Amino acid sequence: MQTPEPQQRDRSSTATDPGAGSGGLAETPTPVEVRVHADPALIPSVRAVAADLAARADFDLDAVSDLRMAVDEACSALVPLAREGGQLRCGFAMADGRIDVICRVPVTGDAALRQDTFGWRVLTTLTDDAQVLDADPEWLGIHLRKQRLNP
Amino acid sequence: MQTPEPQQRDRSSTATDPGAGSGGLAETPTPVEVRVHADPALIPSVRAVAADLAARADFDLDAVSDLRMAVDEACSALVPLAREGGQLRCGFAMADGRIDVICRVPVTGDAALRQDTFGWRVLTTLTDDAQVLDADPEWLGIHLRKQRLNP
Amino acid sequence: MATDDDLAAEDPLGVDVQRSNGASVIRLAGEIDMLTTPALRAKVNEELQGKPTVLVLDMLSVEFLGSSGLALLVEALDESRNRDVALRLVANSRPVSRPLQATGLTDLFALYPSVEAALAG
Amino acid sequence: MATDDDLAAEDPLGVDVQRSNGASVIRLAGEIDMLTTPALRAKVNEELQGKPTVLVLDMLSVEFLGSSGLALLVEALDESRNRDVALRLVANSRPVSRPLQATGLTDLFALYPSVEAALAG
Ligand SMILES: Nc1ncnc2c1ncn2[C@@H]1O[C@H](COP(=O)(O)OP(=O)(O)O)[C@@H](O)[C@H]1O
Ligand SMILES: Nc1ncnc2c1ncn2[C@@H]1O[C@H](COP(=O)(O)OP(=O)(O)O)[C@@H](O)[C@H]1O
Repeated sequence: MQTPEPQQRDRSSTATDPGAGSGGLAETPTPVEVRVHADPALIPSVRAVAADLAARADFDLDAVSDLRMAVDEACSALVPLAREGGQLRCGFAMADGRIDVICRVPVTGDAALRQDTFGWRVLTTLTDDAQVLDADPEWLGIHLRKQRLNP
Repeated sequence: MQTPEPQQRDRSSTATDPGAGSGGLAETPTPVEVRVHADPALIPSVRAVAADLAARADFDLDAVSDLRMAVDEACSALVPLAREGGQLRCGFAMADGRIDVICRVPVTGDAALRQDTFGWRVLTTLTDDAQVLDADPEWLGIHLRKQRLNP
Repeated sequence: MATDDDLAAEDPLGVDVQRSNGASVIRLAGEIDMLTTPALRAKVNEELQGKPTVLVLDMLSVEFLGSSGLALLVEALDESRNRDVALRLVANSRPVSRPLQATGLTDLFALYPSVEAALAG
Repeated sequence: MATDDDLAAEDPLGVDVQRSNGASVIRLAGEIDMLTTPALRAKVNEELQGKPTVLVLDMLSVEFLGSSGLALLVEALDESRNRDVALRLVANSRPVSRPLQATGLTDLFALYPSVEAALAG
């Protein structure tokens, strides 16, 4: 249960492969997506969605708290890198007892995400997997995965 | 305070005018938008976002409850009309002590929203304004407005 | 919804029935909406058909009540009158009281603060 | 954020300071995140500069604690050691205890279940 499959085959899971969409990272289809102005004042609403989905997917309360915090970290790291007037987009896919989250913002060429920060360490501690998505020159993202402990 | 202005001029408010966007009803820009598969199982998450935003915009608890319920009604009316595989999109704009919500789904030509139902009456009772948005042949929507009572 | 399997893994509405001395008590927990109302309707109709003296709907743990749930309550009220069953609601918190109040339905129902009070009548 | 005026109408973090007998108590209510940490940092530093014997952070009403808040707590701990101030946290609920625990910081701090217990030491 703690071993994520290397390949994902069902509809909602392939949607979490950010390389798959023809629209690049901007248009990564997931069953649930939240789009907000890339403004720190709107991050609380995004992390509330993460917590709500985890609770409904029957994650235990610690895991709900961890995912809320991890999504907060991801958004807090990305929002300052967003292009003026850009959107923060967070997609959520729930499957096989885990939640995948893909958060991203539109960036200019030189934006880079620091992984030597306390925030990044917290983020990796709280999740089962965390990856920077930097293949798309126009968008920078973070892919998080959190497993449910209870089966 | 209970008199909505006939014309809206600031950035977030013009975004609530569904006729303004060049992308039609599908791409109606708002500070916060939730996009989910048009599936009744995902409506609870959309109404939770509405309640969260109302609470953060300092609506009183009855008004939070009313908006949660009104958004539930709007989504419940629209989701059965959505095209196979389509998305339910709900945009939220908070300004001047009110929240505007625009919910919409992609439809085929003959989809129509019944306004002679108990659900529609509940929706109009719970909001300060409710309008069907049917100018776009590809999308059908509902625009809700809820004022905050406290100033 | 079969398509989003894990999302609906837990039934979002708990329904538990207890019968004794001609009274039926249906205890509800969770959200009464478009998704959960059909199963609840079947359960309420089943109890009404048993013609208890009293049918109590314990809604203390209900977290959301949408118009489909309100419509079911109104239906159940009419049906209970037809069958000479006393329908009594137990509700004291905002998720139930606000929807009833906002839609002007509060006065239609016999509301009680606890199951004991509802059974005592 | 000036752009979304109504969204941030209410300050999402309440900060209230009480001083007596050489002890400072900062009572926090709401969310400690990227948005609210800077103002809290200023307040904590102000209290530390007053060199109280004890600085209590009452976090019983904190609803969210993000990494910026955790980083502030770690900073405040170092600074309190430099200034010979006893820093004590009051926290007993998940929104604070889980972030401390999940990041392995719990043991660094002197944690108390109530302000009275923290003042008693
Ligand atoms: N088991 C849970 N654990 C933690 N939070 C929960 C749980 N269930 C619900 N919540 C939170 O409580 C809020 C309201 O829940 P609920 O009343 O069930 O939602 P709704 O009325 O939208 O359908 C949601 O935003 C969700 O985040
Ligand atoms: N004043 C309020 N009234 C009703 N619900 C609220 C209120 N404040 C917060 N909530 C609800 O409680 C949930 C969690 O709130 P909170 O812990 O403040 O959010 P977060 O940790 O995401 O920043 C939110 O989903 C929101 O809907």
